[in-house]
Amino acid sequence: MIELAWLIPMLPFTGAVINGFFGSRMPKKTVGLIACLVMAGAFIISSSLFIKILSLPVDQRSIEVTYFTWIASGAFHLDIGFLIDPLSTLMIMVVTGVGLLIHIYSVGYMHEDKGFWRYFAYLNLFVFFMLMLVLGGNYLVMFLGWEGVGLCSFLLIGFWYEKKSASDAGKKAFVVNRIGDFGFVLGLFLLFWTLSSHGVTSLDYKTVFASLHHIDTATITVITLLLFVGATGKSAQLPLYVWLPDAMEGPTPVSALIHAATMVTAGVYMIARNNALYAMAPISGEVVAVVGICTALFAATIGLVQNDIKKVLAYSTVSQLGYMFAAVGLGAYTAGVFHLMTHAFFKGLMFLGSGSVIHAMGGEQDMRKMGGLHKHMKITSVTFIIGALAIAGMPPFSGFWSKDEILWEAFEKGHTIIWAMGLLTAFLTAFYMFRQVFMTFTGECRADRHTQEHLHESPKIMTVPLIILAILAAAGGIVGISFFEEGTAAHHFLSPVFEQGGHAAANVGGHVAQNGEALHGGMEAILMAVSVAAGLCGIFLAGLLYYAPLKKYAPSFWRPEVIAAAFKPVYALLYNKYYVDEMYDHIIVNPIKRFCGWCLSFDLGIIDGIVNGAAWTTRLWAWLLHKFDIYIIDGVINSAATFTGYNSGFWRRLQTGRLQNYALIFVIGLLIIVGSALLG
Amino acid sequence: MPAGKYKNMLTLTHFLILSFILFSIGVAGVLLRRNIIIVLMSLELIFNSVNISLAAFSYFMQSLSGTIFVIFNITIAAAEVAIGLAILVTVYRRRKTVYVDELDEMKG
Amino acid sequence: MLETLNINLTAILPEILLTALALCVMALDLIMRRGASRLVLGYLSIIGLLIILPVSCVSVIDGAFYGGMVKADGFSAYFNAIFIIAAIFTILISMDYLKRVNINKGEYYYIVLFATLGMMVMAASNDLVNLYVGLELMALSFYVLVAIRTASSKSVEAALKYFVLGALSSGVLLYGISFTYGVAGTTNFTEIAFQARRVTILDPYLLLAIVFIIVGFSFKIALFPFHLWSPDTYEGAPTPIAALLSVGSKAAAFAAFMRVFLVALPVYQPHWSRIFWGLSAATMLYGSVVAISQKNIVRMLAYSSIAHAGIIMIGFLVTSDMGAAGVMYYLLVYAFMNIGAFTVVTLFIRSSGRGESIRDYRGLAVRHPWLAFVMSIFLVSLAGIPPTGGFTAKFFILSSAINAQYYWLAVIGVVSTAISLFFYAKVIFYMYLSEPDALTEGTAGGAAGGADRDLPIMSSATCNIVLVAAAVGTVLLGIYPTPFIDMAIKAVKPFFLT
Amino acid sequence: MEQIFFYIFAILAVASAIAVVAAKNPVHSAVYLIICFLQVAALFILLRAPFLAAAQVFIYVGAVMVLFLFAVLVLNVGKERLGEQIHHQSVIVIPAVILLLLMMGILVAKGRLTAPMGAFTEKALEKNTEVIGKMLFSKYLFPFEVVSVLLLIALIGAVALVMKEKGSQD
Repeated sequence: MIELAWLIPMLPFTGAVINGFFGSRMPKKTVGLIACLVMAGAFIISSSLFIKILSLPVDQRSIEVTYFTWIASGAFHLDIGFLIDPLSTLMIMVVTGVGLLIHIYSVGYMHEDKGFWRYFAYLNLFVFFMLMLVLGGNYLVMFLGWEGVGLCSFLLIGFWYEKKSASDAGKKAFVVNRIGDFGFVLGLFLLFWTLSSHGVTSLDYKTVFASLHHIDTATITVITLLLFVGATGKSAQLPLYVWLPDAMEGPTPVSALIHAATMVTAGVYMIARNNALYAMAPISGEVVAVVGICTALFAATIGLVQNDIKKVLAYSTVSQLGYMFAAVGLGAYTAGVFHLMTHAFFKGLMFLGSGSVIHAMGGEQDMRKMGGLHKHMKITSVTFIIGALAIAGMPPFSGFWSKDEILWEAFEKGHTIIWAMGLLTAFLTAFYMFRQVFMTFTGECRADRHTQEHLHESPKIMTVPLIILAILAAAGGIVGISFFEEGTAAHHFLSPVFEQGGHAAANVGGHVAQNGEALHGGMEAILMAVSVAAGLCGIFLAGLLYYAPLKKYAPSFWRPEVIAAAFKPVYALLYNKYYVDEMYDHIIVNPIKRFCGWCLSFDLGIIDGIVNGAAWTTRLWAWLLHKFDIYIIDGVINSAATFTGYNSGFWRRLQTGRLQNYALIFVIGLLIIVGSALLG
Repeated sequence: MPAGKYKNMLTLTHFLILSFILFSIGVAGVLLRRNIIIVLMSLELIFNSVNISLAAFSYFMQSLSGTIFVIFNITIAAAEVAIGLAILVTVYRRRKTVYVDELDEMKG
Repeated sequence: MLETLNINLTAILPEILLTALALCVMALDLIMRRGASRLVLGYLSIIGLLIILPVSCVSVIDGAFYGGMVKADGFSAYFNAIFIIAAIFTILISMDYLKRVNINKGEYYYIVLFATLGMMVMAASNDLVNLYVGLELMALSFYVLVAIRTASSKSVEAALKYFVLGALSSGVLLYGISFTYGVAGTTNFTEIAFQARRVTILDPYLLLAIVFIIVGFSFKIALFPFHLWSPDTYEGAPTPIAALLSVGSKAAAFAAFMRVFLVALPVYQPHWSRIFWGLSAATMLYGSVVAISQKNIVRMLAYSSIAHAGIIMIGFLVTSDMGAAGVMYYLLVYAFMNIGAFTVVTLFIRSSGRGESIRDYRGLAVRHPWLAFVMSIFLVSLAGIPPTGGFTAKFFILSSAINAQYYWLAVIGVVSTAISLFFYAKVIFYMYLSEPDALTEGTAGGAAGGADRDLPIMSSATCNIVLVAAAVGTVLLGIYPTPFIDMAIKAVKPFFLT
Repeated sequence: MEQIFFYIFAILAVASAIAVVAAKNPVHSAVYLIICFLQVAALFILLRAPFLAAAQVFIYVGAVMVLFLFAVLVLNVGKERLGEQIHHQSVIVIPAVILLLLMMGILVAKGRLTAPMGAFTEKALEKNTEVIGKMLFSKYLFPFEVVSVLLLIALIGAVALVMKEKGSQD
């Protein structure tokens, strides 16, 4: 099975090529069939690979497969190859599995779009790059995937480029990600530089991890922080999260696949993959954890007041990603990756569910205009509620297990503040998720009559993936827990990958680790109860506000309008997303725009400026002389007329012959070089 | 320095100084004059200054490579003038001007 | 003197064949009827070049020939391959382009061949005289080619600017050459190197010589601040010629740089590499920053080409076999990706002058998915994103800089690459994420616009060949660079033996 | 004696070069350029290079200058007014050129000839035409051939540019 690993990314790639080149001439059915078939193929191979890995003894589960030498020069050597280990197989399972379901769903969702073939070409291409990212056996293959998924993401966000907001969102995602990627590249660069100065001329994970002892802690801290900058871009963390909410302009299945289930988790994967590096840089780990948990709380508060069905989900994604970062930052890689997986299930499900709703509502995304949809679309409603229960951390749904694992790890490692913030976030999450559920599916429908008449359940091709995902979201945790829970067989599944990382993380939190041992057992159950209680509390409060049968029990001040009015400044702040976009506009975007405007006139401005300045001085001087002349000869009377005439001539002359300006710059350049050579 | 052998007190430096003075005058002409024809003439001055220094080196080092290089230079310069004037004629036909600074359709 | 002549026709076989080919094309042009289509000359040139390409790759002989003037080593063979590939592509695009702008001049084809000959002479030369003669052959041919659209006022303006500045730079270069001769007493690279090892101190003459030679060639490479001609010239010149200028002329000047500085003057590396350091850093940053604000696609590519030259410079100035090989490999990749991009640009050119704006690329993905796709490959490669050749090439150059401990230069290279992504991505966004402009559809052009509406974006067979070949080359060099980089390393090994 | 001649020729050359750049009338510039070229030819004689002197006179004065004068007359460029002849960047150009002069002056003044002497005695140099001929066709054969191609290009190129294409609108 290992031999077929190359097929996993290549199948989607083939699909992308076929659909990209011939898709415009093929019927939509064929396009959809090809796209789904390649995904199914990739999924089948991934599953068998997964089973194969499971069947191997624990210490043989990390397999390097090399296909061919990519770059080799002198001592330097770089292969195109995969690293197949528990982490990467788990990731490809998620990518191909969820990817397959979303592809199938998309066939129904996009069936009326004229860019049908284009959509599937991009989507397949995205899966290809994502698989390269997670399968790659060295940093450059990961970088290839990293850049590739970004590109596809921008193309898909701006898929409906007729909408200006969509193409703007694509551009925004690009620009924000550039900042992150720049950090990522610098990090890789620094790693390569440091290693090469110690004679390590390879970027394979295994070689790099084995030679980390060459690098001092300060350098590795810088490297890991730079890599994390990349992760904040790709995985939408503070302060670079701003692109993700806007990315909801893309088709909803894209939001489900790229901006919930897979690509945005690439940052988490990257840190988990580099656990050996982060283990050596405790400060970076702390930074990751703090940024993660702050993002989680921050995004959750924004999510409280959003009215766009997809925006709520977007902020919840940012928030959940924050959880994952908090986990991996604390060294709880297993918990982080576990949450990554369950999140892929329930958030994928909820996005697809919201897609189904939007589909039924004829494109309407404002929850204030929805309501009572449960009557019309039972499957969507039930599956969506399952997703919401999962994300709210209700047992026995999947989110409960993974979220609880993270909170427990935080508590156990002595990071009580992080635990508390996580708990608060869990409460807020439950609240805004059920606010969404109640606003959308219960009560009276607030849509206009025309829309109401057209309300319908989505076709089977869309509901079947929903049902499968709902099963996964419900049961994924129980199945998963047997894989991930400490002390069970599954703990062994991922732990070999994180051995080094877990080791060092234990050192970091060493002083409390002993306490943790003692607390284990009883404490865990208490914490579990507390977090479930927080979730229930959130659901209940949301119900009091938005669920009609409960509303009548609510005290008079407990109404959305009243609360909003009472806390007007806070409400406005949240509603406007803390004005972060506006702030960025003022602090960064506008100055850059001004800078670009300045760049536009750079050639004209600077170079001309020097020359024209000189010309201007000459002319001024000549003009003064001339003036003087006129004054002597013709007197004051004529001077006004002469002035204007001369002025126009002066402006015409400002359009100097560029050729000689060029020659002048040429000579000045020569002079500078001669001068510097003379002095140096 | 072969100056001792040659009774006259002309040294290499004499020629080189003359050469770079002519070079600078040529550069000044290229930078200053608006008339393309005179710009082209100034370019010829630059080539001549190079020829002087090459010939001087050649003489003071008693080697002939420099002299031969000068022959190549003269030939190539003549060819360049032919092309330059041809371009000038096309420019004049199209733009009806021989002033360099009136040719600024492209910029930025 | 006569006994060391070492005449060997095999050593200069590619040059001889190319001259013969050019003369044949010329003769055919003269005997053809005046109004007859000159396309056949293009086909003849391509067939000839396709024969010469393998010949030039295999005719590698050790030693210097014709009185030490000419080398036929792996280095010149590698560069010859670059030149010939560039020339083939250029002629293929030109056949379409000349139809488009309504020019039926047979001279065009064989002057391109002569320009290629000049580049080959430069890359093969082992003597300053030969180098200069080759340079002038190339330069004169380009002056004519840039001006060949005599009916276009931009074309003649571009030619004049290029000519005057080119002649000025030739003068400066010659001045440098004359002082090199004055210092070493010879113009032969091997002998200069011998002489330099004897003296090793940098006397003022040599300082002057080095600076003037650097400036002279920097003009051809378009390094800041000697780059000013290039955006104007690229814009005004026939687009295929701009492509050849940006690839061929640049590569030839790099070959010359490497011959002069790595073979003849390696002793003074600490002195000249400092100058190149500054030029390279300034060029990278300037090129990529100014390109952002360009509205005309040709000018944008011109500035991008300036930025690339700065990065290529790094590989040269670090003076290692890996760096030098990186330069050659980069130039090879550059030939594919840049000519590819220029080919797409050529398809947009209309006689009315519209189609040069980046805005005209809006919505291309919908109207012409194939063109948009290949253009994206070229742009992605130019931006240095894997898995394309542009990435591997940049990777080689930057890692050679790290190996040679030019850390800051490498960092500047990365920064410049990061900046450059913005303007490449701008085009990709316009193609994929923007609605087609009403203007580009020709509706606002009125009656006059209607006539050339259909002409521009119809890709011809010749252009498609170039697009496919360039795209395949770009991707292939990105995925499987090893043999090409090995060849380059083998070719430059002799430079670093002493 | 030679020194006196050198100074005469050099001063004349510099003066006429300045005159080329400064003259108002392009025809005058051309004449000054001829004078300058002749001085350079004379300097070649001082440098024992009679062949070069001859080539200088034939090619430059004979061919190049005729081309120039021809161009001046064809394009019918007359005398210019003072304001029109000089480019406005003179404020920068003149200091830049003076700086250039200074820098090159420093370098040239500090430099000394260090290269090994060549094989040619003064006597051989005086009758060097024969040697030059031999060298051109032996050691310099390859560049010589390339130059012949280059001249061909110049010829064709000039014709291609200047000749009006049949049917074109200008």
